[in-house]
Amino acid sequence: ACSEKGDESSGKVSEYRTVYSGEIKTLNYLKTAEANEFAMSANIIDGLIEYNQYGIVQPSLAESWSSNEDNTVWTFKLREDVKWVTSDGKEYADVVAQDFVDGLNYVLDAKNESSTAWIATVVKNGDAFYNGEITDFSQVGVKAVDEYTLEYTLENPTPYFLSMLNYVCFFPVNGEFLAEKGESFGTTKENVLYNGAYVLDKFEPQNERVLVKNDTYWDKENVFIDRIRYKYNKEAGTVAPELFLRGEVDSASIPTSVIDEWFNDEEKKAQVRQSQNNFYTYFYALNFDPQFDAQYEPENWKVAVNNKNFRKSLYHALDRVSAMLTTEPYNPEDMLNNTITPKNFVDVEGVDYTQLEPLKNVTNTDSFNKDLALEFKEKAMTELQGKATFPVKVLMPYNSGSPDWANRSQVVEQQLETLLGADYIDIIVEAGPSTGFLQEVRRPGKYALLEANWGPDYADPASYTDPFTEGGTYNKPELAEGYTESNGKSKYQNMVDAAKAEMDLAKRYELFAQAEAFLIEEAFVIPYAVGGTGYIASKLNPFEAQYSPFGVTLEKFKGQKVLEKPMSNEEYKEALAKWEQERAEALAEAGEQ
Amino acid sequence: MGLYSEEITNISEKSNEKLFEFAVVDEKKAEETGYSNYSYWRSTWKSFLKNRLAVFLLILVCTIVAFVIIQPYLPYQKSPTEIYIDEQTSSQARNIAPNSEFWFGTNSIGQDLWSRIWAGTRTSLFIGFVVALVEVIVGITIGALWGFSRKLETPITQAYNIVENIPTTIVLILMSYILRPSISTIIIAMCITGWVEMARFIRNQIVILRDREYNLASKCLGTPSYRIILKNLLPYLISVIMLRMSLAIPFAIGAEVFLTYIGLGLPISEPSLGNLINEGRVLMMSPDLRYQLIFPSIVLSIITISFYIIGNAFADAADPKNHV
Amino acid sequence: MQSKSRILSIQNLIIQFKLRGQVLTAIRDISLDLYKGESLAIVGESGSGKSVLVKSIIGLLEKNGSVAQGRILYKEDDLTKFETEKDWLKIRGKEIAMVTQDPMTSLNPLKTIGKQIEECVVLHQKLKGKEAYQRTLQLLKDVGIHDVEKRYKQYPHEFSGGMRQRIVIAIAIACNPKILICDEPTTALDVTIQAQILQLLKNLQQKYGLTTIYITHDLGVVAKVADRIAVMYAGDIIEVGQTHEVFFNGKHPYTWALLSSLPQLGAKGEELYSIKGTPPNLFKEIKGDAFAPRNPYALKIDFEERPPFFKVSETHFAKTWLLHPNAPKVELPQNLQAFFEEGRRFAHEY
Amino acid sequence: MSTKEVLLEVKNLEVAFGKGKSKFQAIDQVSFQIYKGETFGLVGESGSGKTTIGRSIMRINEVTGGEILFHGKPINGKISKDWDREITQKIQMIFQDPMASLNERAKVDYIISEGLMNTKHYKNEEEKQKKVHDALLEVGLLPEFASRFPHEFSGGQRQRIGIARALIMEPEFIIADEPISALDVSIRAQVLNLLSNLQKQKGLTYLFIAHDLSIVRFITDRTAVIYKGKIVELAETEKLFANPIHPYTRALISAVPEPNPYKEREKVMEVYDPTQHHYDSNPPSFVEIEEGHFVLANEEELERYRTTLKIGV
Amino acid sequence: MLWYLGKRLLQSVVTLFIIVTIVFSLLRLMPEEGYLGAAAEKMTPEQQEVYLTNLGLRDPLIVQLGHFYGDLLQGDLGTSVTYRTDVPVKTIIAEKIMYSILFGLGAVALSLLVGVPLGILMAQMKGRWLDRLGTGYIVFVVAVPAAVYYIFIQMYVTDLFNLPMLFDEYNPVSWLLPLTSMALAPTASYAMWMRRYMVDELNKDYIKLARAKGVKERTLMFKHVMRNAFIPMAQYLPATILFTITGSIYIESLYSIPGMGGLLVDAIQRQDNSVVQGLVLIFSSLGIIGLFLGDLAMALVDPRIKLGKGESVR
Ligand SMILES: Nc1ncnc2c1ncn2[C@@H]1O[C@H](COP(=O)(O)OP(=O)(O)OP(=O)(O)O)[C@@H](O)[C@H]1O
Ligand SMILES: Nc1ncnc2c1ncn2[C@@H]1O[C@H](COP(=O)(O)OP(=O)(O)OP(=O)(O)O)[C@@H](O)[C@H]1O
Ligand SMILES: [Mg+2]
Ligand SMILES: [Mg+2]
Repeated sequence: ACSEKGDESSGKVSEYRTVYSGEIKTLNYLKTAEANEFAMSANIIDGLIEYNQYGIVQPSLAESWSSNEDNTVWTFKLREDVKWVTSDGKEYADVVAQDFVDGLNYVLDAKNESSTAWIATVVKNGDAFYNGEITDFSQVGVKAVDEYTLEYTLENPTPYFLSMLNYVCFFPVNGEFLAEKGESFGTTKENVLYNGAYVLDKFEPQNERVLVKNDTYWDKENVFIDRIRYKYNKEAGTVAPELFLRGEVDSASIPTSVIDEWFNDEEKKAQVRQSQNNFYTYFYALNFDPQFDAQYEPENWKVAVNNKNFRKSLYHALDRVSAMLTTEPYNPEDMLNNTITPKNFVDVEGVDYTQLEPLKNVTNTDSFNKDLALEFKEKAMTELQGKATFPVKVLMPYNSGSPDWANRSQVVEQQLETLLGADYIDIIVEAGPSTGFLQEVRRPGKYALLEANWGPDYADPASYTDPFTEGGTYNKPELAEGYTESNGKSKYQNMVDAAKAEMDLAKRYELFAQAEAFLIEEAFVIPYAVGGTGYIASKLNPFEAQYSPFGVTLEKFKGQKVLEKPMSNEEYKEALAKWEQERAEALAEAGEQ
Repeated sequence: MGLYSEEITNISEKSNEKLFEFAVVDEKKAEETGYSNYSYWRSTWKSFLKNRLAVFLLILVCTIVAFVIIQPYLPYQKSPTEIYIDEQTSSQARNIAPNSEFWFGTNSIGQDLWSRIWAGTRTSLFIGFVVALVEVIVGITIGALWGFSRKLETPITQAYNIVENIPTTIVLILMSYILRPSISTIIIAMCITGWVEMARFIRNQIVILRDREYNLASKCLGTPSYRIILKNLLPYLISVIMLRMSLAIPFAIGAEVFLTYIGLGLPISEPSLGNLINEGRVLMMSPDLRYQLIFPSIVLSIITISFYIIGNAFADAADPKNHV
Repeated sequence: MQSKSRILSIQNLIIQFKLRGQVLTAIRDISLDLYKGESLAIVGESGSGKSVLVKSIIGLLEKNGSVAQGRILYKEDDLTKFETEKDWLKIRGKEIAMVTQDPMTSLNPLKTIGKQIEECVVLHQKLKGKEAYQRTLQLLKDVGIHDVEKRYKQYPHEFSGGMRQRIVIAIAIACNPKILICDEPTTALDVTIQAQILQLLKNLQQKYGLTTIYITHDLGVVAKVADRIAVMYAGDIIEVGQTHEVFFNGKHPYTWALLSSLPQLGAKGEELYSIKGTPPNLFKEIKGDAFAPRNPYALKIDFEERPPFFKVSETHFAKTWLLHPNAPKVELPQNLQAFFEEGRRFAHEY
Repeated sequence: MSTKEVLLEVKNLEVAFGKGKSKFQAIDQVSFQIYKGETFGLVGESGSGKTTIGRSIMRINEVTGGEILFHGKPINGKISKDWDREITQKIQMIFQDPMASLNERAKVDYIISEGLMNTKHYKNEEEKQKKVHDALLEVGLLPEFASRFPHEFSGGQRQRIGIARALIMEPEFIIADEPISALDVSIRAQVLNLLSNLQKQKGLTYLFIAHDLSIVRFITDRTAVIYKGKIVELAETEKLFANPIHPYTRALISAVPEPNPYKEREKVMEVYDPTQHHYDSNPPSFVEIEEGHFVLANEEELERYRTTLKIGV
Repeated sequence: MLWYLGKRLLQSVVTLFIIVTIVFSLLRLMPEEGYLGAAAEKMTPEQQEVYLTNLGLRDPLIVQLGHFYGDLLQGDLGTSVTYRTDVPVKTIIAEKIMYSILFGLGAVALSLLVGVPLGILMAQMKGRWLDRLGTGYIVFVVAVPAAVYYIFIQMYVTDLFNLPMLFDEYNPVSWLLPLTSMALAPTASYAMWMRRYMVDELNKDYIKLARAKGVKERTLMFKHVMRNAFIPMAQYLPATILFTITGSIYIESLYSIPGMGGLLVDAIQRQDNSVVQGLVLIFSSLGIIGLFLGDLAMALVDPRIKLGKGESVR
């Protein structure tokens, strides 16, 4: 709705207000890797491409592009007449090919400490330049062929290169401006230039930020919200629902703990809905390299975890619905995920990756199966007789900074112990540090069973299979006994390597799917859920927004309108079904082209 | 002068010859007449008893402490950590309003609030007592040295100025990094920062007392310093120390709430008033669920207010001026 | 003396304190008149009720104390009937002023000496501005302070004990009172200064025609300043009379004991006379003569019945059964006899 | 006189408080001797340094100059542990304020036996109890008082507890710093008698500090008059009262009120004016003007004092 | 006086130096992952190493300290790394300190305005209903966790008076509630202190003399007791003002006030050492200045105290 205070004469100014508690630390999009900051750059800077609401690549600053045979050289033809403007709306310069070169140069310069540099190393000599082995940037695989022609040369064949372009590291920057601002680039609203849908009108960290529509934007017809107001509130989680009800904000996430209240109240119920899932996937990792304290018997765990039946018993015993109830009490099934790679990630001609043959079975069956669990338990107990002591102590830490996780851990503990019996396992829930959890717990392997998550970086299944390969920092499945193949590598590793080598998309995806299915069927990990922000009350229609798992796409306001009233969950579900169908059609159509 | 003469005339008649003999004076008896049966502690206690409210609260607190200890062994008690499953939906018995089954209702994952609150009270009181005790012991030791030893005075004062001005939050957060969140961490963190005020307080008191003549007298008799502190100074401080201690308990509980608020509190699996309240804060905005905040808040307030009032009443009672 | 008129009259006064649930009788049925222009000394050991008595005259009894019986008549008013602060403001300062015991703590540490005196000048002499200032300086001079203009601006901590006591006296005088009460005005001071202050008080008394009550337990001080003496013991006045009468013709054994224990009466190398035992417990009801248990001359009746005042002379009364016609004669100790002798000799000389 | 044994000797004692600009010379070149068995009086106005001298002997105050000898051996500065313990036991102090000098939260029993516990001068608990018992009897208190607290006693009784506490150490020398100033007349006598009786029984030596000259006169054998940190006159007490030489002594004596209303009213006070001396040009020294009678004077004054002494005032 | 000031200043600088050095060293004990923020997840160990080296964290502690003090001498507090990348610490603090000062001073003013008279009245009516009421209030504020009642107030009072829940610098009405909430606790403590000190003063001897002089009770209260009772308050006042200025994390969080309340907590949690150090420097300086001002205030109101060679009045 329009602002009620609106004394703007037209009364037609569309404003969207929200409170947030996660502050952004910089506007320097070339440096950041944080979601909150992506959300900012998504709306003020445009990259070469964008997506439509079904996740199909669309031209943005690049009007057209082409790649060579093996996908190593990509050429982009830029849109002309796109302007850099300052925060007060003054035109500063045109956006040209060199701006992309300058951007990448900045990112790959190690001293700038860009957090997304590792993605940009996909270009030729990117890594070498970053590590200082090459000092001449012209040897790096990016080139302004002319003012409006840009060419990337890549290190390896990369069919999914386009999906990477929506990352901030491939965003343009005006070199002159950047040089002028130096260190202070991106520290204030004046110290950045804008070429996106919005311009920052106010930027006061820990207070308020205001985005206003960019009048010089090349695609301003598709920008419908005129002003976006973010008010900082550290206790947003506590006060936002009330603020929404009082009409002080247009969007508020509704914490799980109060969701009952909203659903029990007719009036409120009409205003709250599920939010979209994101592409983070959650899974329980069984650690093959336990390094925890002797009191929790890491050796015993090691013996147990190397027994497939033991793993399988856990795999089938985990009641994921009951665990999910702690975060999503109303539609827990909607959040569950039977694979590591979530659905809607990539597809082969409209067939979703998770429905590919090797994964299909896994995807479509619930892993929770009491009978199987008990069956495997029996087997494991006989096999492990004399080798392992029962009950097996299972150290399951959680991050004490996350109340939901804490709750979930208690639920899972109780559920598993009840089902499998206290004679079999003894789950020990332990609070880990709220900051430095990764460093303190996951990376050093101080756990037996751990809820972990992972998010993708580019449109290739490799993005999801990598964490479990050698050098990964998860549960080290390569150390599992009995899976080493003749080349000395683990079976899983070999499967992934093979997939990566395959350039034909259909075959490639098939191979990746096989690897993933192997990982799950061997119960090295127990897939659990996809990420999501739970319930929200919002006057936005999520299906109008651009859609894609990669980069900053999901954060764009472009194309969205502020609704008169928030969607209810029924409306949402309806819209979701419609959208999924339309998307499948659109993907199939796009695939045919 | 007319005032006096009247009396004289009518007295002489009453007087009896026999009485006008000298009485035998017993010197020993004379010595004893001045004995007053005033006892400091008895008087303190009596004067404390006069404060009805404080006495009531003292009984209340004792009852709560006793109850909190025996509560788990009473019949019909539920486990504070078990997640209860709703028979009908066979999912967690979430957010159930107080009823005959769950006396204080359940929380958002189906744990029994009644038992959680008492378990939390147990934890918080334990933390409070331990912190108060450590603070008092460390505070007294350092404060006594600080106030009594002239040699140590300057170094301790300097150290105090430094410690006092290092923001507590830094220390607290560092502690939580070095140690895992747990009861002992929270106790250590609070003790590390808490003794300072106590030490300064004791020191100020001792400075007031140390030059009193009776201490000088002890010095003249060659009494070693530790005994002077122990026998001459601390007995005078016992009332203020007890006051401090009773105030330290509500303070420690409040600090625990704050620590939990900034994310350094106890893990949720370890119920305490701090995390119950923090969990409950979010529910503030939902009238139906507010009970989850209100119950622990009430228990917490009763405890802190009681200790506060008891402490003050005791301090008043311990002041000889008020032994009226 | 007879020519003087009564200015204040205490009649059958009983004052009690509530303490720890018990009742303490601090003043036990006292009657006493005060005559215009005289200086009366009240002596007695610590705790005998001297301070309580005078506090009741200006309404400064602690909250737990109250008048249980009796009247204090001043002009038309019965002071025991005063309840509100307003009533007392008619009396305090203006009519009756007090010099307190401890000069170290009796002054407000944060106000200049001058202001503290001037406050009274303004309040009670109704002077303002320059006049009040001049009057204050004059008062400072009167109490023997030099450099008054500079001193006016100084704070109490810049004064020595003796000087502070002078200031307290100046404050009392500034009120222009009819009666001045001095509660142990010199106990905290050392001999030389004590002598100066006493002299000063005497001079001021004459200069302003004040009626004064001195409270002290030092008989030397009494000898210097008092016209009349009231001896108190355990909340009762046991002897009252003109100074020389009490000193040299004391009748109460307690008076004798007080005098005998003066070192001046002792012989070097010999035991000094001392009063055995301790004062009575005021919480208990006292039967008979309060001094009886410590009195070597105690009669049996002393333990039975409280003695009335016996008249010794027009101005001299004593509360002891020894004055009763039936009482046996007592032999006074040698040194006391000698002391009385000497006193009578002096009486002839002057 | 000179045949008497010197128990304590103070030689050129100096005590200063503070440092630098705020330095304050509380005791300035004070010397005197105390003979065994006598009572030595120290009088002077408030702040003249009486307590400071007492405390220096007790080794509570640091001495900045001079020596203090006990039995001819120095007790200030660095001394051996044994000697230290011995003096701690042999020299005792009685304090001015009987209320303030007793630990109100300790029982009389503890207060009295405190010194014993430090010196361990008893074999067992029984003996300790016995000693406490005896000490209480000695000062005229009932032994059962041991289990009471100080506030249950009257002022005189409290002061006797203070004395018992000193006595139990079996001292030779007792410093009594205004032991009766805080007591009222009727009780003073009790304490004074007790002190003299104890002296007779045990051959104690006292340093008796007071500002009330009538008491000093009654109890002391010799008296020193101190003014602003300097002893101005020292003599046998009777001599001093009979023939006060120094103008300050004279003023002091004249200020003592007498219990005689006739005399008091007539009395003229002598006022001491410290500016009368011309010590800048002609510094004084402490000289023996007649046997055992010392006075602080310069040559010119000495001359004058001698003549008055001969005439006899 | 000058001498005293000089000595005090020197002492303060030394104390500050020690504090900052200690904090500096303590901060190096923090886990390094914190410096990497969210990026840690995806960085290789080598990249992390480069990053940390660039931050200067691989230098010996002494060298790091040297750099820090070198910059400090030039008035440079450094730039933020993880809190607001590349923004000078000075700017960060400057932006927030204004709000904190406004709110802090406002709250202190309000609480003095209410608390002091309340304390006086309570002392005057000791034992009567007002005293009881005030005591009840004090007990409530001290004993009930602020985390709870602040949120109650925000909820109900905004609803009751139809006030906005969030702070908006341009809307004066939105200042009211946070300011009042912030003043609640100091009001209670001022009232408590004032009452206690008044009662203490009333028991002193000079009050007896003043009463005996015939001074009216009212005059006595206002001209004698109040000022004297205020002295011990004066000593602690600067410290409490500074304490209030550093803000209430609860209030600022609830009302979206861009003050310094949670800054320190945030900065430490994000391990932004330069911000932490800047804040520590400021807080400690404020603390030390507070101590000093307290002493100064004491000396100003109390003629007995002369700031000369003597030590601090405490
Ligand atoms: N406020 C009070 N509460 C209880 N008892 C009191 C109070 N004031 C005085 N008394 C008691 O009344 C008695 C008389 O006290 P008062 O102060 O008059 O003695 P005093 O003769 O002035 O003694 P001193 O010479 O020590 O001043 C004492 O026993 C004292 O304890
Ligand atoms: N600890 C101290 N620090 C500084 N000055 C001191 C100290 N003790 C005593 N003085 C000063 O030394 C001087 C002598 O003090 P002392 O107590 O010996 O006097 P006194 O003769 O005993 O007096 P009084 O009769 O009042 O007891 C006084 O001016 C006093 O202020
Ligand atoms: Mg008195
Ligand atoms: Mg002295």
